[in-house]
Amino acid sequence: MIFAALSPQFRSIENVQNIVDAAAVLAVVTCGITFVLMMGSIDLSSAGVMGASALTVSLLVANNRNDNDFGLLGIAVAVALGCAFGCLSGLALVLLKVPSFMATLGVSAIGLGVATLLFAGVQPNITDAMLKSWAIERFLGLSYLTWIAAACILVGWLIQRYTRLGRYAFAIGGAEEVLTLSGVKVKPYKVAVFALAGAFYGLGGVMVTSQLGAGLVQAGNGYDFSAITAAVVGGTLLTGGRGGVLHSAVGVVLVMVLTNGLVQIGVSPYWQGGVEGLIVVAAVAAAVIPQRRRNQVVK
Amino acid sequence: MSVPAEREPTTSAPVPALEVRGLVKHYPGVKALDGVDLVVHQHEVLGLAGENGAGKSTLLKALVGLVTPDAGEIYVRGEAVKLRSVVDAADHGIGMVFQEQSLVPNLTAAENILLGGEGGAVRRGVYRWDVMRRLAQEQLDKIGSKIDPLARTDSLSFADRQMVEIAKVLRIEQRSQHPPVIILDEPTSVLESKEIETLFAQIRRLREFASVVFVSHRLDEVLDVCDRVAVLRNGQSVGEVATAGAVPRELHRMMIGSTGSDDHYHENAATAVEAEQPRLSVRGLSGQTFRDIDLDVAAGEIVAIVGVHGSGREDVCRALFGAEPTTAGEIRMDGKKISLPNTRAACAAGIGYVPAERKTEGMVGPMSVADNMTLTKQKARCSGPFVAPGKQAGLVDRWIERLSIRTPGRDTPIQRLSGGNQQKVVLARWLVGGDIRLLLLDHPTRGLDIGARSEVYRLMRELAANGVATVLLADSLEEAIGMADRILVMNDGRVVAEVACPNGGKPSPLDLVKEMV
Amino acid sequence: MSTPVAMQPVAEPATGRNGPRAAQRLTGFMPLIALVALVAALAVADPDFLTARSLTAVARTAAPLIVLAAGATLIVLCGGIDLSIAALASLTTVLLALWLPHLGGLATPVVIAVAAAIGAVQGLAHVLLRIPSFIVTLGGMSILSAVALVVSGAGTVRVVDDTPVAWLELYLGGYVPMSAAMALLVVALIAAVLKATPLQSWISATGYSESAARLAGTPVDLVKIGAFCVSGACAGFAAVMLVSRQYSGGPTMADNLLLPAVAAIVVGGTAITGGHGSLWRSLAGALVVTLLRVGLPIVGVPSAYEQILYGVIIVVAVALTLDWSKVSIIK
Amino acid sequence: KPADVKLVGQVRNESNPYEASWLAGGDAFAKTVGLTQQRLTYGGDSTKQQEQISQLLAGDTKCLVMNVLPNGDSDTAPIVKGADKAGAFLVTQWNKPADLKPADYQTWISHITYNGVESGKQIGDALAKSIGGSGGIIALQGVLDTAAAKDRFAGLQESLKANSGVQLLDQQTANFSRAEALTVTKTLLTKHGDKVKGIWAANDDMALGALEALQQAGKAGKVAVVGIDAVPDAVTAVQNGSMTATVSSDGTWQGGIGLAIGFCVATGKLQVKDIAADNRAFFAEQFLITKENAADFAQPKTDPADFDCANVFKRVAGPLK
Ligand SMILES: Nc1ncnc2c1ncn2[C@@H]1O[C@H](COP(=O)(O)OP(=O)(O)OP(=O)(O)O)[C@@H](O)[C@H]1O
Ligand SMILES: Nc1ncnc2c1ncn2[C@@H]1O[C@H](COP(=O)(O)OP(=O)(O)OP(=O)(O)O)[C@@H](O)[C@H]1O
Ligand SMILES: [Mg+2]
Ligand SMILES: [Mg+2]
Repeated sequence: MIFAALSPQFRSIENVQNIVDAAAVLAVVTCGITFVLMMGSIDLSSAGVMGASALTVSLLVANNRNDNDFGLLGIAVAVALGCAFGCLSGLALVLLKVPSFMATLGVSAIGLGVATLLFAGVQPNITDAMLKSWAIERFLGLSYLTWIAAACILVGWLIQRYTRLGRYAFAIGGAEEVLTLSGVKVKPYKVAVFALAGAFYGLGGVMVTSQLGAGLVQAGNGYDFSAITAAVVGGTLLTGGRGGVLHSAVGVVLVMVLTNGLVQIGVSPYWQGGVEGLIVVAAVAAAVIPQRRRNQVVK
Repeated sequence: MSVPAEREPTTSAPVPALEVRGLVKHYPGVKALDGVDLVVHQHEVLGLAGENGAGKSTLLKALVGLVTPDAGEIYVRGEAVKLRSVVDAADHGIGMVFQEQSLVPNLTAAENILLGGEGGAVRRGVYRWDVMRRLAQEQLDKIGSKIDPLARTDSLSFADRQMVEIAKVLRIEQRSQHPPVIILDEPTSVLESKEIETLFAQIRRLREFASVVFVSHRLDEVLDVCDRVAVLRNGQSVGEVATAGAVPRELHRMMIGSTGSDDHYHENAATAVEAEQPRLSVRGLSGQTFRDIDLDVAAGEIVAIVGVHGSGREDVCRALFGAEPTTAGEIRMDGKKISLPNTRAACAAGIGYVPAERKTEGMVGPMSVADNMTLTKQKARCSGPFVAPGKQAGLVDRWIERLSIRTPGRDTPIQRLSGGNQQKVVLARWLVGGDIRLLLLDHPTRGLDIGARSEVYRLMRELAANGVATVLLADSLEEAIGMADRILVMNDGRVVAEVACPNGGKPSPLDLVKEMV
Repeated sequence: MSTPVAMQPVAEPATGRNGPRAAQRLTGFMPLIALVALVAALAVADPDFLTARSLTAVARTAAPLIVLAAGATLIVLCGGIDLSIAALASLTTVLLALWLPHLGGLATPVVIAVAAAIGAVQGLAHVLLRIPSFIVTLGGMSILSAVALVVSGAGTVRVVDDTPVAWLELYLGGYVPMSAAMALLVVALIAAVLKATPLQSWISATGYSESAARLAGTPVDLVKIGAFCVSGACAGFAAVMLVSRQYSGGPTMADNLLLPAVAAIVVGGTAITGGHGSLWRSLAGALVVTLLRVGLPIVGVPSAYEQILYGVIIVVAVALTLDWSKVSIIK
Repeated sequence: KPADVKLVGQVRNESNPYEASWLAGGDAFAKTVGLTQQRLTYGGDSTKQQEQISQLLAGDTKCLVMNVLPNGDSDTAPIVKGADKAGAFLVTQWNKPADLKPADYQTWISHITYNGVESGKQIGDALAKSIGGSGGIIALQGVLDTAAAKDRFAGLQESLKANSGVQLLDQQTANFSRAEALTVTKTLLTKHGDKVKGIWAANDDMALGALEALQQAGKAGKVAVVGIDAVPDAVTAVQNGSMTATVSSDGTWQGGIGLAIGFCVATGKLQVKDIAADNRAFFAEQFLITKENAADFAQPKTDPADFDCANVFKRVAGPLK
C-alpha cells in the first residue's frame, strides 16, 4: 500500500505480473517448508536440495552437456530426488534423533556436494523447449511457472485439509505426545512430511532451472531463510501447530511486494536488506501484540 | 496381533475381563510396582485407591502398554497377553483416559475422537469429513454430549474436553469385538461438582457394556461410583473392599496402614485472626477477565475464592502475583502500596504462588528436586552472590524430610516423582526462604492423596498460625469451607458475595452454590 | 517487617546421594569422544596432520568460532536462538577497524561494549515485544548487515597499525596461540560464573519451561536479556580476534560463521530446545566443526565429497552427542 | 628438486565455470611438470579461506607453491603475511589492497589481475555503440565489497562520460549471481519499461541472468547486454548475437600461470630478485570479445608454452597503478 503511493510504477499491471511471477519459486518452496514448520520442526535443506535437483533436471532434459532428452520424465526424476533428500532428513530426525535444524543442515551440505559432483566444471544449459517455455510462455498474463506455483498451493492446501498426512503434520505440531498415546506411529508421518517438503524443493529447483535456462549449484541460495521468513510473516508459528499453506502464500506475496517495492521506490541497495529485516520484525510484532496475554511463552 | 479366541466357559463364573498377577516394575531408585494382583470383572466399576506414589498410574500404564513390566502377567479375558503399545492394548479392548489431558488442541473434537483409528473416515489417507463427523457424533451421542464434533478442541471447555476424551476411549469398542475395559486415571481432579455428576452418570452407563477402572483421591467419590475398590500401598496390593456399606475411613486405613484423623481440615488448629491492619488489601483491581475486585486478607487468615469455571478467580490470583497485567486498582501489603509489574516483584514482596497446572507451570520437569525447591529464594542457598552447595543440600534434605517427600534423593529430576510429591516440592519452594507473607494457592491439593492433602492442610494451618496470609482457590467447595475463615464468591469476573466461615459457623455448600450461579 | 516462619524444618538431614551413573557420565563425554575420533580419522587420512604445529593451527583457527558459539550457547540454553551473531561480529570488525586509529587500545573494550549493547537491544525487543528470538535475530541479522555495509561504505576497512590487537596473534610460551587461550578463558569464565551462581539453574529453568520458571519468580526476562547481552559481547570479542587475524574489518567478514556456530552448539550436544547443555560442550563442538571445515580439504578430500562428508559427519556427530534422556521430544 | 614441490590452487568453489576452468588450468600445468595440484575451495567464505591457508602453512612449507584467489581485498594481507612467515611461494590474483605490494616481500612473487576499469569501460563503450550512442541503460553491480565490482563500475562511469548520449537509468547489485540478476532485471525492466535499451553487467553470470529476464519479458534481442569474464556460455551468446560483448579473463591460464611462476621460483629457474618490478604486480592482457572474434575464444585452451619459465610474464599488459 505504501509502495503504491510512493511509486506509480509499482501500481502498474506489469509490476503486479512481475511480483507474482517472481513469487512463484518462493511460493513452492514455502509451501513445502510450511508442512515442516507446522510440525514444529525446521528445514534448512532447501538450498542443497534445490541445487541437486536443478543439476539433475538440467542434465536429464535436452542440454548442452549430454544427449539426454527425457523431458517430463527428467523433471519427475528431479522432483523424486528432492523427495529422497527430504526422506533422508526425516530419517535422520526419527532414527538418529538428530534435531531437524541439524539434520536438514547436513542434508543441505550433502545436496550441494551432489550438485557440485554433477556440475563437474561445465555449466549445463538446457535446450529443452518445454522446460524453457515454462518461464517464458504466458497464460492469462502470468507465466506457466506462476500457474504451477498456484497449483502447488492448491495441492498443498488439499493435502493439509483433506489428507491424514496433512492433518497429522498439524497435530504433531499441536501435541506430538498425544498422538503417540493414541497409538499413532508418528515417525512415518514425520519422514513423509520431510519427503513431501523435499519434493516441493525439488520442483522449486526445476523451476529455477527453467527460469535461468541453466542448472546452477546455487539455484537454491537464500531460499531457506526467505521461505521461513515468508511462512512466519504469513502467520505460521515456528513452534508448530498453527498456520498453513494459505497463510504462507499470503506471506510470500507480502515478502515479494516488499522486496519489489524497495527496488521500485529506489531504496539504496545497501539498506534494502536492513529495511526488509526491520519490516519483518515489525510485522510479527504487530501480529503478536493483540495476542499478548497471560504468561505466554515466547522462544 | 490377533484377537484372542473366547475361552470355553468351563465353570459358571464368568471369566474376568482383565486380570493382573504379580506385576513388578522397577524405576531407578524405586520399586513402583512390587507384585501387584488385580482382577477386573466384566461390567463392573473397579475403584483403585492408594497414596501418592503407591503405583496406581504405573499399574494402569502397564495395562495400556505404556510401561513394560519387569515381571508378572496380564490376562485379558483369560488369555495371557503381552502389551507392547497403546495400539496393542486397544486391540485387546483396553483404553485409558490419562491423568493429564491428552487431546491435540489444534484438531477438531471429531479428529481427536477418531485419532489413531479413523476407520471409514479416512480412505487411502484422504479425509472424508462428513463420515468423520458422523462417526464422532455417534460416539458423542453414546455419552450424551452435545458438543459440535467439528469444533476445535482448544475452544472447548475443560469439562467438554473430558467428554471428548471419554468418547475417544470408547472408540476401542470398534477395534475388539469384546466389551472394552476403560481406565480413568483421576478424571475428576479437575472437574467441578456438576461436571463430576455428569461424569458419574456416564460411568454408570458405561457399566452396561464395559468394565471401568476408576482412580480418584476423593474417597467418597470412589465409594459412590464403584462396585469394588482395590487398594495399593507401596506398589503392592493390600486388599479390596466392596463399596456397599464401606466408609472412607476404612479405605483410608487400608491405604496408609493406620487410621487417619477425623479432623480432615485440622479445624482445631485454626487460629483466631486478629486483624488491626490487613496483610493484603486490594481495591478496585481490574484486568482482562475481572473487574473491581476488593479483597482483604489479614495475617494468619485463609480466604477462599470460589466460583465456576471462567469466573476469573485464577486470573485474580495471577494478577496478585504479577503474572497477569492489570488495568486499574491498587494493591497494598501491610498498608504499603506496592506495584507488581512482574513475578519477581511479587516474590520480593513476600508473595508466593502455587499454580494449578503443576506439570507445565508449577515445576521444571527435568530439573532436580533440589533445584526446583530453591529456584526462587536466593538467600536460602547462596552466600553472597554464589551458590553454597552444602547449604543448599542441607536445606533441601531437611524440607524433604519435613514434608515427607518421597524421592530417591534431592538430585532426582522432579518429573520422576509422583504427582503428590511433586506438589509438595512446589509448595516447599515458597517455604525455604522463611520470608513468605502471602501465599496464593491455586488448587494446591489437586491430585493429592488423602494423606498428602491432610499434610498440606496442616501446613496451611501452621503457616496461618505463623501469620502467613493465604488466598485459596480450593479443589472443592468442601475444601473451601473446611479451610477458609472467609469465602468470596466470584462470578463473571466480579466478587458477588462474601460469606464468613468461622469455626463452628460454617456455611453449607448449598449456600455457596446459590451465590455462584 | 517480614514475618519469620517459626515452622522450622526437622533438624537432621536425610542422606540420599545418588551420583550420575556410568552411562550418563559417558554421554557427558560424548563430544570429546567425537572430537578425538575425528582427529584420529584425519590423522589416518593424512599422517602429516597429526603434528603439534598443525593442531595448534586448528586451535588458533577455532578461537573465534568458540567464542561465538559460547555466547550463543547461553541463548540456546534459554530456549531461544541467535541468528545475528555472525552479522554482529561482521559489523564489529568494521567498527573496530574504523575506531582503532582514533581510540587505539581503548577501541577493543569499546566495540565489545557496543556489541553487548546491540545484543541487549535484541534481547529487549524479544522480551518486551514478545517476538520469537528466531525472528528478532533474523531481522537483526539483516539490519546489522545493512548497517555494516553503510558504515564501511561497502568495502573493507584496512587496519594499518594493528598493534592494539596484535597481542591476540602471540603465542603463549611459544606454543599455545593467544587467541585459543583467550577463547578457553572466555568459556571457562562464563561457565564458572554460571556454576557458582544461581544463574545456571535460572537459565536451565527458563530453557526447560519458561512459564514454570516465571511463576517461580525467576527473573526470566532479565536472564534472557543478559544472555543476549553476553552473546553480543562474545560476538564482539570474536570480531576482535578476526580483525587481529585479518588485519582488516569487513561488512561480511564473519557472516559465514553463523551456521558453523550453531552447528558447534548442537554437535556439542546442547539441546536446541533449551535447558540441557553446557559451554564446554560447545567448545568441543566448535573444535569438531573447525576440524571438518579445514581438516577435510587439507587432507585432500575433493570439494564435492568434502561437502557430502561434512553433512554426514555432522549429522552422525549430533546423533552421538545428544543426550536423549534429557530431551523428550525432538523436533 | 622439482619433485618436492607441492602445488596448491585455491579458489572459491568448483561450482561455477570460471573457477572450475581455473582449477583445470592448474591441473594441466601440474601435469606438464609431473606433479599434481592440491585443489582447495572455500565456498566464498573469507574465514574459511584463512583457516585453510593457516592450516596449510602449519604443514610442510619448504617447497610450497600457492596460487590463490583471495575472496576479497581484505583477505590478501593475512594470506601474504602468513606465507611470508612460513616461507611459502605465493601468487595472488584479482584482489589486493592498493598499498600492499609484492615488491615488499620475499616469497610473495606476484599479483596478477585484470584492469577492471578498462574492461568496464570497454564493454560500456561496446554497449553504447550497439545502442547507437544514445538511450537508457541499466547496470548490474557485483558484490559491492570487491575491488573488481568497484573498478568495473568506475569503468562504466568513464564510458558514460565519453558517451554523453547514454543515460544510466538505474543501478542495483545482483551480487555476481545469475539468479539475483534475473529478479533484479525483471524488476528494473518493469520500472523503466521500454526506456531500457541496454544492460551493463559486471560479470557474465549476471549478463546471462539478464538475458533470461529479457526472454521472459519478451524483449529478447531488443535490448543489448554486455558482461565480463568470457565464460563459455557468454561467448556462445556473443557468437549467436544475443549478447553484445564480453571481456576475456582467461581462467585456465590464470590457474596455470600462478603455479608456473611459483614453480619456476621454487625450482630456482627464476630468482625473485631478477623479476622486473613491473612484473611483481601486473595487469594481464585482456581482450574484448565481440561477434567478430568470438569464435577464437569459444574453446578455452591452454598452451603449455605459456607456462615456460621464459614466458610466464608474456601476457603482462602493464604494471598495477
Ligand atoms: N518415569 C518414571 N521414572 C522413575 N520413577 C517413576 C516414573 N514414573 C513413576 N515413578 C515412580 O514410581 C512410583 C509410583 O508412581 P505412580 O505415578 O504410579 O504413583 P500414583 O499412585 O499414580 O501417584 P499419584 O496419586 O500421585 O498419581 C513413584 O514413586 C514414582 O516416583
Ligand atoms: N472473559 C474471558 N475471556 C477470555 N478468557 C477467559 C475469560 N474468562 C476466563 N478466561 C480463561 O478461562 C480459563 C479459566 O478461567 P478461570 O481462571 O476464571 O477459572 P477458575 O474460576 O479458576 O476455574 P477453576 O479454578 O475451577 O478451574 C482461564 O484460562 C482464563 O484465563
Ligand atoms: Mg498417578
Ligand atoms: Mg482455575
